[in-house]
Amino acid sequence: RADTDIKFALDWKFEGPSAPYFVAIDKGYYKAEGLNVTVDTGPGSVAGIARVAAGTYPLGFFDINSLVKFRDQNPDKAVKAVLMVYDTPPFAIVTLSKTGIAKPKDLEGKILGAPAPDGAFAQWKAFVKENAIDADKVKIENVGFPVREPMLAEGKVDAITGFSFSSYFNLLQKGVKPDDIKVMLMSDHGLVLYGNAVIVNPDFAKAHPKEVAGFVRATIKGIIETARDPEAAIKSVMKRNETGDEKIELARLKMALKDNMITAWVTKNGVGDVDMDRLGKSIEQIAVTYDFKAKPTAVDIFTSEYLPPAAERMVK
Amino acid sequence: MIRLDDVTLSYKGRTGEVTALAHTSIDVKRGEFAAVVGPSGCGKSTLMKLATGLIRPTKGAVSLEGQLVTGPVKMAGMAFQHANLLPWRSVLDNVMLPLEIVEPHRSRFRREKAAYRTRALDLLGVVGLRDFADRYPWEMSGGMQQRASLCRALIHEPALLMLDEPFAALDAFTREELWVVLRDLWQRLGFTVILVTHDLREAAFLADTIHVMSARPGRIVETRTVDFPRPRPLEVCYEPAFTDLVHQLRGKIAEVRQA
Amino acid sequence: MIRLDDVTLSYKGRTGEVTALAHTSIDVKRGEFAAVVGPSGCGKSTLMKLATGLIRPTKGAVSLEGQLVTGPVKMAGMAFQHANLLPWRSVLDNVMLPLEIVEPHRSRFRREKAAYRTRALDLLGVVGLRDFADRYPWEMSGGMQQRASLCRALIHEPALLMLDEPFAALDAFTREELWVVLRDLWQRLGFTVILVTHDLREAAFLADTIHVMSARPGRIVETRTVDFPRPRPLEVCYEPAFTDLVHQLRGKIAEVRQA
Amino acid sequence: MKIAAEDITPVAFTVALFVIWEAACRFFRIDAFILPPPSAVFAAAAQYWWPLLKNSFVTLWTTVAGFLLAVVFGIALGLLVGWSRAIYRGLYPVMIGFNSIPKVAVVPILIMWFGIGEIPAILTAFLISFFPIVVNVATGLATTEPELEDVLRALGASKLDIMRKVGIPRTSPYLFGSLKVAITLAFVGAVVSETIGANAGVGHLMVQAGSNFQMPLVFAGLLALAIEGILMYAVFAVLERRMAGWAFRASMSAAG
Amino acid sequence: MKIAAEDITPVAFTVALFVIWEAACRFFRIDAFILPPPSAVFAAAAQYWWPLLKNSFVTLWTTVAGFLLAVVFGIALGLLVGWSRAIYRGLYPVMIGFNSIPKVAVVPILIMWFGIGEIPAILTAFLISFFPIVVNVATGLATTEPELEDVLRALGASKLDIMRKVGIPRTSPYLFGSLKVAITLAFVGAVVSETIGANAGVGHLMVQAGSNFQMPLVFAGLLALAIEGILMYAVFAVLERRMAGWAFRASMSAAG
Ligand SMILES: Nc1ncnc2c1ncn2[C@@H]1O[C@H](COP(=O)(O)OP(=O)(O)OP(=O)(O)O)[C@@H](O)[C@H]1O
Ligand SMILES: Nc1ncnc2c1ncn2[C@@H]1O[C@H](COP(=O)(O)OP(=O)(O)OP(=O)(O)O)[C@@H](O)[C@H]1O
Ligand SMILES: [Mg+2]
Ligand SMILES: [Mg+2]
Repeated sequence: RADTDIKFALDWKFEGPSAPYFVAIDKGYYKAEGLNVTVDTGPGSVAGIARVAAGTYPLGFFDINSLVKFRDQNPDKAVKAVLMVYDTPPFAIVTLSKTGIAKPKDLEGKILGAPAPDGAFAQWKAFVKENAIDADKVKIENVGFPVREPMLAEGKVDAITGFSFSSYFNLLQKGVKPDDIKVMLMSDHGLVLYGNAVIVNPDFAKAHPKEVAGFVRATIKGIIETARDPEAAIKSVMKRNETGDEKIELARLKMALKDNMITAWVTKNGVGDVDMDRLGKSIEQIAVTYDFKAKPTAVDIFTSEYLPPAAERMVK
Repeated sequence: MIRLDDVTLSYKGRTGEVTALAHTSIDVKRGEFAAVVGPSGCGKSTLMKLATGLIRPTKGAVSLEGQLVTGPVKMAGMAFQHANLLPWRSVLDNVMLPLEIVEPHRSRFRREKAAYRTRALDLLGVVGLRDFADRYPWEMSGGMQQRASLCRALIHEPALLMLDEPFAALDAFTREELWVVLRDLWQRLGFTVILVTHDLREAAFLADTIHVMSARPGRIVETRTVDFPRPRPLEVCYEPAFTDLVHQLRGKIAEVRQA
Repeated sequence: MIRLDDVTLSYKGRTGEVTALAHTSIDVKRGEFAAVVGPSGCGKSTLMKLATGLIRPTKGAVSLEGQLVTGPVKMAGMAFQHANLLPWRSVLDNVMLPLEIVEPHRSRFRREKAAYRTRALDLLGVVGLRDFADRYPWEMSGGMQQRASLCRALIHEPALLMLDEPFAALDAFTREELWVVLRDLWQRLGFTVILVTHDLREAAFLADTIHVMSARPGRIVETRTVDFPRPRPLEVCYEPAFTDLVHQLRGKIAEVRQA
Repeated sequence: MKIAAEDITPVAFTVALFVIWEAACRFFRIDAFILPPPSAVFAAAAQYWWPLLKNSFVTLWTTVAGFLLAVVFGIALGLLVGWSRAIYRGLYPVMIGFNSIPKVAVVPILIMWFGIGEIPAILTAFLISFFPIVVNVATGLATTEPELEDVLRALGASKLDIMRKVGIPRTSPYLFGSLKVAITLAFVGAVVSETIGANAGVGHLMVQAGSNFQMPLVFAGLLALAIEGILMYAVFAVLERRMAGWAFRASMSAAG
Repeated sequence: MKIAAEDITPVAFTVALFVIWEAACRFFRIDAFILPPPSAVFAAAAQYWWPLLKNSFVTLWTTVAGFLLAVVFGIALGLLVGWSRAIYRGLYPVMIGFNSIPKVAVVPILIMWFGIGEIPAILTAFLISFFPIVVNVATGLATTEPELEDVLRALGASKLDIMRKVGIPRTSPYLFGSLKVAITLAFVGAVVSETIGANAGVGHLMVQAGSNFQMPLVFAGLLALAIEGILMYAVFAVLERRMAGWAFRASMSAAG
């Protein structure tokens, strides 16, 4: 029987954190499941959801919180997450030590640079609520992605919202010393949100449940393998990214592994699953920043039916 | 062949109408050589455009071979008052233009291009422009452009030839040379010609009938038949009867200009 | 006033050079009325453009009032062979164009616009176009455009008037009327005129000297002085001496055309 | 009768477009997050009319400001390029090169220098829209019939006079043609800049709506842009008829 | 001598541009993140010459494909619009409206339908670049002197013949003008589409480099685009001289 072709949509370009999929390809994990997987770059972890919903891609890697909103806007499109990859989201407030911002409350009276479509900024109101910040005292500048870090470095804004492993390294490249960069993960400050997950098109899932399960299983193997040997894993990425800097991508991958992928909860419960209670709570938290028409529930959003048993999902 | 029946033509214009022709009637028979003379701005060029269906009369009817003219007719060759050569075509290509459009040449054009080319070059040779065949219109003097335009009107040997002051920019000798060329061609092929001119000698030498128009709004005020025997040698111009005719026409125009 | 000294002019052209003038010399004195006649395409228009500095000679020198001409001269009024009216301007505005460009009118133009307007309208009246002042050039017949172009050449009363077949598209009567207008104007203002024409009677009636050009490449082959007394009435055209002169010129041109 | 028919077509075309769009959405069951049907778009427009209007005004003014800059600068540069062949040959490749670059790439630089907001939007609108103007003005000048120029040269007119009295009027129909292209580009420029860095404007609104998956609102924003574009076009159409009408005489001459 | 001067100017201008750019970067100490100096850009181009070249080819072919579509379609639509006033009046506002919309908004729809990669890039290049062609062709047709049309009409030519023998040649100088604008827009369109969804192409490369803050490489990508744009322009310049040279006779006539 011929392998099933699967086009997989990444959230963004081929960078360190996307190593698991390439490892799974290169090590033949997908092949073993009878899948012929190709990976395409994406337009960001929000906009790409529509591509999976529309069926352009059967599977993709996008932000679960955005998926909640998408489901709210399009209740008839039962796009679901089947594999949680970022147990905690990389949403962060990034600032420089010279600004003296040490805790969320310190943002009051400061300028926060945030691109309107930024995934991290989307959680700002929830962050404000959890940390009892007086939002009126924070001046928000809608800066574009390309200028976000430079403006922070130049002191035109005091802090920025962003993904920890993007903004941190962008600032490093900008010549800021590692010690000067303060990354304040929102998940360390009251945010219970999850991050990016593998989501699946409902029609595809119905027609090809085996393939979905196979993909999930192989991807989990890829994650575990990546976590075991990031140095080897990063080679799989760099093969596909001719212009990147391997050192940086490796550091980025390691940071994502530590902060987002292989958290304490994951080490305990295995890769890929979610705590449905926490997911339900996270939907409540989204409601702070977003007016639901008909709030989806946790089961609308995530299903663990395609996950292999926990034993296969443990990080060694 | 061509009849204008009580035709009135008003141009819309930008700042009000201009009535160029009012109640003009004219009748040109098949094979006839008709000349139209009249003061400047009286509507001669307008008459030509009406006859070929380029513009439609405001009132009255134009008919060609008994059929009402409602759009441009297909059998005409026209030399405009301004040469109107297409600036993106060489002189030769300009002359060959009708062959690309008019049947039966159109369908043969590709196959027999070389033959048509020779034909066009020969015609250009007749008017003394053979050396300029591959040049562009704006590389020629005013008179040369007018001659090329004449070639374009003749090349497809149309059944109806409309000539709007075709020799105005030429010196007397070139002009007389071309009179003779036109006379011979007409005698050989027997097409119908309407010639607009300011040169009364030209009209008298070439035409069977001369129509005199009044000042604007134009109207045919007199039609004279010219019955010098055919074929006419150039010498006819020096006969007393000829000079008489010219003088009479002159007088007539002088009269209509005053009115 | 104007001297062409052994001037040769070759146009580059697209497919090789065209020598329009070869070793032409001509001398027109201040206040003189010079006419240039010659076969079609011999370089008359080229000569006009050389004299006003619109084009520069390939060889030889052109001088105006003793000064070498290296660019367009400022004192000329020119009526082109094609009327060349600017299509975006009304007829009146076309006629007033020189007043917007040439000193001293230029600096006065804004202040005295009304006066200049009247002046232009009067001039248009003289050529019978007053009713068309507010229309666009393309709303006029060929002859009317030529008359408007003549007005544009005259309006600023230039010291040097260049007329390139200005009456070619006009009927005999309008033409003679304008001869008289030009004659009177010249007599009153005493400017220098160079007139290109194919009408030998026109040349003989108006000019002090007539230059006959050879076929291309053009060259002045004969210069005739016309010494009918001034002011000349139209009747001079019917005098035997006049007819003689015209016949001689005719003969001369016939001769150069053969060569 | 004929005029009536002509006046109806724009409306008819627009209505037809919406009807086809709606029908296609329903018939092919196109997902609303890909292409919302016009009914949903209008509903969103009605619901959010105030933010739409407010932001449209911001975009309109930045666009017009940038566009006017482009007109002045474009005409000037076009004249310069039409004036001298050396400048033409030198400047053209550089301009072509610059225009092959997506302006998205330039916006961050502008934002760094001028901060977010209206100035980068105006500048982007300007940068994106001046090139078509330059090209058409330069082409118009280069193709001006030398005979018409000779009329002025024979009067001893300066090069500047020739430009003013012949070059510019002769070029005006094409100038107006290019303005139609330029104004639409100016809108694009302003909006692109707003999506990257602005706190107001249709671009800002659309990005925000997009990140909440409110596609009907995004399309309402697009619709607002289209309407603004058409309004600006109407302004030029009037100007064009007044200033370059002479060139469109085919339709008005001859007998009726 | 004069020709030599003309031939030098493009080089001189380009060199001058780079020198000023480099000087400005050094003098004003412009952050390399905002605007890297040309020296850094060239270094990046040298280092990554192979990916640059490979991706440039992808962009070049999608651009050219989209552009050719735009030429065919734009000329056809321009002729249609120039043909009938009713169509003109009906279609123009719709087109203006469509063109005021940033194509960025349309790309996602194309990607949904055709997947990421070359097809959306080609279509975006097409959509963004056909409008200037339509406008100039339509303007050219509408301003064609009725006298020239009469030459054909007097021969009883069909409207199609008149288009072919008079309309199109008469319009060609402006068609070429619009092609220069259109090709640059086509590049922009292809790149914009690549930034949103593609695994190859200069747009893809630039986003990837941008997300790593390799600004010199981003600018090397821009430079590659500029060079491609200029190359395409050179092709048209040659075509233009051959096919529309008659209109530019001012420079070649008269005595020297
Ligand atoms: N397109 C037009 N729009 C408005 N009026 C026009 C148009 N064409 C011609 N006319 C007017 O119609 C009248 C007749 O013009 P026409 O060209 O027929 O004269 P004509 O007899 O050929 O004159 P000429 O001997 O000077 O060539 C003129 O008064 C002119 O002003
Ligand atoms: N722009 C040009 N390029 C090339 N050759 C030209 C150009 N203008 C004129 N010529 C050539 O120069 C010669 C003289 O032209 P010119 O216009 O001076 O003749 P002309 O005496 O005025 O003729 P006509 O009486 O027919 O007006 C002609 O043979 C013509 O072909
Ligand atoms: Mg006429
Ligand atoms: Mg001449």
